[in-house]
Amino acid sequence: MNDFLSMGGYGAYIWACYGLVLIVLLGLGIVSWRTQKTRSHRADALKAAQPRRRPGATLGTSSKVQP
Amino acid sequence: MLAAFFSLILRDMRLGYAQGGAAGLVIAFYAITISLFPFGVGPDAEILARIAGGVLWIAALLAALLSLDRMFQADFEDGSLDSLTLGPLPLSLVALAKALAHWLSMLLPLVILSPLFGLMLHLDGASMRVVLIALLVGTPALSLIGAAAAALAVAVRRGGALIALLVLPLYIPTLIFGVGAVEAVSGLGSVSANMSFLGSLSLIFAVLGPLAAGGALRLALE
Amino acid sequence: MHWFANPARFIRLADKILPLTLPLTVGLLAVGLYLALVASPADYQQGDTVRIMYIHVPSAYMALFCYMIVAAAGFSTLVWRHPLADVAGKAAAPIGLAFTGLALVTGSLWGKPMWGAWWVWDARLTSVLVLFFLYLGYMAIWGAFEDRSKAARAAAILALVGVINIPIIKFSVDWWTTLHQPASLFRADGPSIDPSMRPPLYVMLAAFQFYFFTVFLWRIKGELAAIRLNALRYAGEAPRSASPKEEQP
Amino acid sequence: MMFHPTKHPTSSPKARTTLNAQALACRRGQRFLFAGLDFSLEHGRILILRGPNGSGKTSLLRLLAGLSRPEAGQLFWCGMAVPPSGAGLSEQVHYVGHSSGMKAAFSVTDNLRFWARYLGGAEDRLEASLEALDLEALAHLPVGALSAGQQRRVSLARLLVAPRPLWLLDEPTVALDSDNQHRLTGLIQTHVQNGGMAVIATHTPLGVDGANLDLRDFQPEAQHMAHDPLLAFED
Repeated sequence: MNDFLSMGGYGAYIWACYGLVLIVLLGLGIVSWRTQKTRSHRADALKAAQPRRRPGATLGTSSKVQP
Repeated sequence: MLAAFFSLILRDMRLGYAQGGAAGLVIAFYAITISLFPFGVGPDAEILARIAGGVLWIAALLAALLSLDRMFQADFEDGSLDSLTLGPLPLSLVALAKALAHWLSMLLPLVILSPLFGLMLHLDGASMRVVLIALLVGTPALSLIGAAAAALAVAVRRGGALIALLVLPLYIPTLIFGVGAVEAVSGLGSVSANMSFLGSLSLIFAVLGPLAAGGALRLALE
Repeated sequence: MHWFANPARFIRLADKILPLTLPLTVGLLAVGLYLALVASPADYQQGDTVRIMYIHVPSAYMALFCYMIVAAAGFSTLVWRHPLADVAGKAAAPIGLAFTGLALVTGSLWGKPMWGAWWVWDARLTSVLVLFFLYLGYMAIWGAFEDRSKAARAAAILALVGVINIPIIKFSVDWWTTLHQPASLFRADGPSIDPSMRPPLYVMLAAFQFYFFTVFLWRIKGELAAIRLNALRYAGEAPRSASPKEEQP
Repeated sequence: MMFHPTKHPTSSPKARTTLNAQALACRRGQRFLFAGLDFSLEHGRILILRGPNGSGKTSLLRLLAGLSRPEAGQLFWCGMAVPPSGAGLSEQVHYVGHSSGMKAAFSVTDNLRFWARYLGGAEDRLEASLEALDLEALAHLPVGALSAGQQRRVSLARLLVAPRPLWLLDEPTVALDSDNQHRLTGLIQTHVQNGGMAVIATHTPLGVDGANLDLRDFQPEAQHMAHDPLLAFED
């Protein structure tokens, strides 16, 4: 097991590399996953707290300009 | 159409040298930046001669960067960008005209003065000529692709600092072939190859820069 | 193409795909690590440091792959004005930046035992370094705008300018490194990837691809949720049936 | 001053230029400034835009000038649909906004000479334009040295240096004293009598007769969320 860890003497570099890659990828993955989770929860909460809007509110009346 | 194009170039060139214009500052900046290097790397003639090409080119790059900020910002602030848009030229040609005016008023003087500074850096005669030609052929690229970054910075309102980050990575090929041409004089590669790459870069950016700048200016107007 | 534009439909699709890509990512990563660290032999020349290559090369590949995604998103933002493309570009960039950073660090950690220097101006590493700055510029543009649709179009313009310059930069950097390093003993991506090295390399690459796709979908959902949150918060503020009152410009 | 439109679909002086807008909508950030805006304007007519600050008067003028794209709706110039880029209409338009559009370092004549050449006007109109706005005395002064009112008159002089059918004026009377306001009214009336058109956003009465358009009539009553395609699942 020991020589596996020493990696032919380059263990420090190799484990540093793999460790860093895993940390960065894991970190980015978790952060991305959590933000989308919390944001959509908060959005759902805000939506639930809002009174239902009149469906199909029209976009402004269009009246001819006075002559 | 053509009359409008050249009248815009003339106006911008005159602006560069009018009161408050930056042309004089840019030349002074070029001179000061170059003369900093001997203090940094020591006055030893042999070292200075070897890095002279790099010094002249990097100083030209930074001088171009310094003056890019005002290319569109001034017109945006005083409202003339609106009227320029209502003229016969599409926005990308407006950008091309302003980029050429920027090159003629800001960078061409540097190119002409470069042999003078070459002397300060103990550059020999042969490389002096090559540096002059390389700068002449390569610096248009700095203004042309710089126009795209300057236009993007206008849309950002206080984007002056952003320009350096946007444009310097795109200046690297010009720097590589520019300095390559000078080093080719002392046998490392061929001068003509570097020159042709340098020229093709200026041509590519002559199309890419104004196109991107036109799009970015339309954003700034909204 | 516009079938895709509806975010709700996109999110339903993403929620169908994610349960597939996530386990695949984890599985492939596990297999890749096993192959790279345990199952493959040490290289006769490099010794065990060749194992760093199994993550350095895929990272550098993914760094470029992500920029292509960003440029493609930019293209569809500008040409087809596809609303989802704005969000896709913004979502892919941080992942690309992460891979670029990893490629640089693993390249340097590989250079130290091999050539005794933490940084070597070799062709691949230098190009990845420039790519790193292109990413920084792209993300700086996103940060500089308040209006999302303007930021998207400005970033798209920069991404397209950047992607056109990548081959130019790659060519000039290769030219520059061969000029200054006439016969470098060992080029960063190895003289030739002999057959025994291929399995771990390809498996790791596949793992990274699925990783990208998973996080990419998550980040897009995150951006869509942010837009929805902002809109709801905004709607929440303005009283619903207000008469058109004096507004500040 | 005889008005003769230069490059123009129908080149006869008394051209039947018309400007029509259908269901124009303009968004700022998350909110609609106005929507469903219709109007039509022919040659010899003036449209006066009313409405409080921030009701979108400037945005509408910039939209008509082709400087920005409408969120919805379509513009027609002489019956032809104007593409989003504003091509075809932008060359027929003068837009006088709040800023002068002049270079502070250059003199009044240099500025106007540039705009004459750039906008396809004629340099021999320079004298007449300076005279029309009582600027001969200031002709050689740098614009930067002028007062706001004087700078406003220089930007109005640009309207005369390169004649164009449609004038878009954004609160032109700001910073003008009373007799210059009369001068402006006279200019507008002459322009309109010669077959020109104008859309003017103003709070002070200009003494010109024209149709009124109050942008408040076109504000969506419910502060409806601007239609952001990425919010499609809000319905």
